Amino acid sequence: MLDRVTTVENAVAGYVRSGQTLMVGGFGRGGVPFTTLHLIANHADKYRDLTLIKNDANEPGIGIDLLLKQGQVKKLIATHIGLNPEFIRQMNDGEVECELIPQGIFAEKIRAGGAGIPAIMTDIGLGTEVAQGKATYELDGKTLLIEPCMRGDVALVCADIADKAGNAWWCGSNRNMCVVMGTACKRVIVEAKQIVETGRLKAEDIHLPSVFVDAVVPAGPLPHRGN
Amino acid sequence: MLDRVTTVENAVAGYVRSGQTLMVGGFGRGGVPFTTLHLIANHADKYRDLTLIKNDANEPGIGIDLLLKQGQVKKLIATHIGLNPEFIRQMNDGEVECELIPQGIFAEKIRAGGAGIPAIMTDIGLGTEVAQGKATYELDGKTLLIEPCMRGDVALVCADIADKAGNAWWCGSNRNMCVVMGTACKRVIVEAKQIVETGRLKAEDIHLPSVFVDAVVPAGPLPHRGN
Amino acid sequence: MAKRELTSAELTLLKRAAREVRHGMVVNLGIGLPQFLPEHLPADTDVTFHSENGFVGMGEGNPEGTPDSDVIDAGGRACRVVPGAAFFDSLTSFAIVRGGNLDLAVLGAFEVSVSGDLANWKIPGKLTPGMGGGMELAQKANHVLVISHHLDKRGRGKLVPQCSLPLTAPACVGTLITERAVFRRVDGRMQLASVHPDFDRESALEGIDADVPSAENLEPWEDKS
Amino acid sequence: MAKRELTSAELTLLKRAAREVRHGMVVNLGIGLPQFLPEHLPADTDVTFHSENGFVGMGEGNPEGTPDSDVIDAGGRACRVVPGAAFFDSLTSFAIVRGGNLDLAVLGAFEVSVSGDLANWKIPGKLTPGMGGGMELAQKANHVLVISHHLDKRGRGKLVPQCSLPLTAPACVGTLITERAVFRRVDGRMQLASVHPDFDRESALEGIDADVPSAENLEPWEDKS
Repeated sequence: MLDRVTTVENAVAGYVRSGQTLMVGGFGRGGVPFTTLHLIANHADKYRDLTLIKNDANEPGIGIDLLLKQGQVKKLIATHIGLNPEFIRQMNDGEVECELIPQGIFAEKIRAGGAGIPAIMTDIGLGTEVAQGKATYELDGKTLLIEPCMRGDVALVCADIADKAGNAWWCGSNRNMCVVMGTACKRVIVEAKQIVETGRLKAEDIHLPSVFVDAVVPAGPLPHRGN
Repeated sequence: MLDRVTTVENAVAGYVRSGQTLMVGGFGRGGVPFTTLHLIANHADKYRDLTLIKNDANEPGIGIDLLLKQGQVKKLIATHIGLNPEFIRQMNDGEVECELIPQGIFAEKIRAGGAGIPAIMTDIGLGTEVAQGKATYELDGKTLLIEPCMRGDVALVCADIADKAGNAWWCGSNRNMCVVMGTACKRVIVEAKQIVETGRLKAEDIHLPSVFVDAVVPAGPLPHRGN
Repeated sequence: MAKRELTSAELTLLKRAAREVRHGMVVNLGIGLPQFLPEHLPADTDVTFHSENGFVGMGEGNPEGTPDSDVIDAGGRACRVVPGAAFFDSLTSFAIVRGGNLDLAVLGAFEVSVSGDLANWKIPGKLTPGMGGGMELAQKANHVLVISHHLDKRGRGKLVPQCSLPLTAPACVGTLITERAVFRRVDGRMQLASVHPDFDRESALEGIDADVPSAENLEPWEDKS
Repeated sequence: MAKRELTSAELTLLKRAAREVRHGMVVNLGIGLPQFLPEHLPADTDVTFHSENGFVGMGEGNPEGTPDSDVIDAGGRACRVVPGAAFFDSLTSFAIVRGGNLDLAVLGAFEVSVSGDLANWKIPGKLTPGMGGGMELAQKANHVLVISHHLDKRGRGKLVPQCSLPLTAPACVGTLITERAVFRRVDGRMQLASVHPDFDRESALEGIDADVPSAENLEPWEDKS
C-alpha cells in the first residue's frame, strides 16, 4: 500500500484552491478537522470563494466559523446552524448564502455523489418549504422529490486513527458525516489524531478504506482548548 | 437491550410464511445462512411460493439450491447464477422465474428499501438489455434509469459473531449483502457462528446494529461439510 | 440526562409521556424537555435510545465529559452508552429513521394543528437554526409524540386550527401530551384522549381556538396500578 | 493466484498487459486469465487489488483455504490479503467502482467492437450466468483493459465491427491486448497501437473483419529498459 502521510501544509497546498467546493466532516466538534481548517483560515487571502458542505456551522470562533467570519465562504450547505448565532446573523443579513437540507437527505445526497448515483427520490420534506421549487416524479401514484447527488472537490475530515495508507477509524459519535464525505470528493485529506503503521487496523473494522484517501496528516492540538 | 436469542425453529416458525419475499445473505458460501435454509428446506410443504432475493443461486446441493430444486421458489432475483448449472437449466426451462440485476445496483435497490428511499436513478445498464422496459428520467440532459427500491418480508443472514441483543459482525468477505439485507426486511433472522454477551462487541465495530434484528439463532454445522 | 430544574407542570407531563413508552422500543428524544423523559420510565422498561448523530444505546449524561468528548448526543452534550450500543455514521442513523426502525420520536413543538401538522423548526425572521434531522424524525418515526406546556407565554394552546409557522411535517403528530391533557390523532384529526385529574374538559381545551372532539371513552390519566 | 498451465500466447499477452498497470493503481481483475496478471507485475509496482465481493488489498491465493474460508475472491477461491487491506460490504465495493475510485478493470471478452463496445456476459441460449458485477466494472472503471487470445477457436478475431452478443457496456473498452497486438480506443474508435515483434501489421489484424486504423506512431511492445 502507498504511504499517504504528509504535512497538513503540503496536503492543503496540493489540493485546496479558491473557488472549490469543500466537504467538511463533523457534527458538533467530533470529526471536525480543526487543524486543517485552522491552516486554511490562516491563509484567508489564498483560499476564498469557497462553497462549504458541512452538517453545521460550528460554534463561534472554532472550525469553519473561522472561515465564515473572514469572508472566505460564499455559500454554506448545512442541516443545522443553531449553535452559531453569529453565522445566523451573517445568513439573515445576506452576507453568506446558506442552503439548509434535512440531515438524512444531506447525508444521502453526499452518499449518492460518492457512490455514482446521480439522484435519489424521497418523500422527505413534502408538504414543507423544503419541497419548494424541487423537481418531482410520480412513482406508483406517489409524488416524490428528486434530490440530485452532491460531490465536492476536497473532503476534509478528522479521524481518531488512520494508518499510513489512509485507512481510517472513528471513535464514538465522531464518525457522523466523515465517512460519506470521504467517498464523495476528488481529493480526501484525513486529519488523524493517531497515525499507525499500515496493517495495524483490523481490516474488518476500517470505516473508510484507503482507496478513497489521498493524504493523511497529523491532527494538532485543539485550538479552542488552548493546548 | 432485549435478548433476541432463540432457536432457528422458533425464529422460522415465527416469521417465515409461504408466499413471502425472503432476502438471503451470501456471496459464494460466506454469509449464507445454511442452518436456517436447511430448516426451511426440511419443511418443503410448509414454505412454498417464495420469492428469494439473493446474490447467487449457491452451488447444487447447498443453501438455496435445496429450496430451488424442491420447487419451493417461484422467483429468484439475483446477480450471478453461474455456479449452479442445475438452476440455469431450471431457469431456461421456465420452471423458476429469474430476474438478473447488476450486482451493485442489486445492493443499492436493497439499500434504498432499507433506508426509506423509494427509488434511485442510475446509468448502469444503459445501452444494454438491462435497460429494456425500464422507466427513464432526463437529468441535466442525461438519460437515467429509475430503479425502485426492494424490500423483503424476512432477511436470513449468517454472521460470524452476534451478541444476544442482535448486534452482528462479519469476518473477511462474509459480509457481502448481509448487512444491507438486514436493513431492508420487516423481520431479520441473524444466524450466528458465535453468540456472545451483549456489550462484548466493540460499539464502533458493529456492522449491523441490533435495532434492525429480530432474532439471533446459533448456526449449526455446515451440512455440505459433513460435520 | 439534562440539567435544569423542572416545573411541576413539566414533571406532570413527563410522567404522563413516560407511559407512552413501551418495553423494547427504539426511541429518539428531541432536544429540550424530551431529554428528561428517561428518568421517568419504570426501571424495568428496556428502551433503546437513538441519537441521530450516530448511535443507538444512548445512556446517561457524562458529567466528566466536554463538548470535545468522543460521545456526544445530538445536542452536543457528552453522554454515555449502555452495553449493546452501536456507533455508526449519519447514513445508518437516518436509514434507521426512514426505514421504519424508529418506534417513537418525542419532540417539542411551536404549534400542532388539529390535523396533526407539526411546526417546530423555524420562526421566520426570529429563529432560523435549520431543520437538522427534525423533518425526518417527524415524518418517519412510527409514532410521533409531542410534549409541551399546555399554554404558551401568551396563553395560547399548542393545538391550533392550522399552523402559522413553516411545517416540519404535515399530518405527523400521533400524540400530544401537555400537563393538562392527552390528544391523539384518530382518523386524521386530533381528539381529546385523556384529562389530568386536576382539570376538567373545559380547562383541558383552554386556549385552543379549534373544534377538538373528545374520544368516546377518555383514557385514565394514571396507570391503574 | 490461479492454478493452471498458461500457454505461451497467454504468457505473452499477460506480460504486455502488466505494463499497463501503474504504481498506486486500484485494480479489479476479472475471473479467468486476468487473475494471472499479478505475478507478471514488476516487484516494485504497488498495486491495490479490489475484489468486488467486498475488499481491497487482495493478495495471493490461499492454498490452505476452501470455498468455506472467510476470505474468498469474487470467483469463490480462498485468498489472502495484504497489510492495509479493508473489508466492507457490497455497497461500498460498488461505490468504489461507480464513484470513480477503480483505476483499472482487467476483463475477458467474447467480443469487442471497433467502437469499444464489450460483450462478455451472455451467449443467449448457451451461457446465461448473469452479469454479476461485470456491467459496473465495464461501465465505470476509469480504464477498461480487455485481454484475450487474438483468435477464437474458429479463427475469428476478438475485434468485430459490431457485437453480435448482448452488450456488457457500450463504448467502454479503453485497451485490448492480445498476444499479437495492442488496440486502443482513440476518439471513440479502436486503433492498432502496438504489434508484437513476432508479427507484422497484417497478422496483427488477422481475423478482424473491420477497418482498424493504425496509430500514427506504434508503441514499442517491450519496455525500453
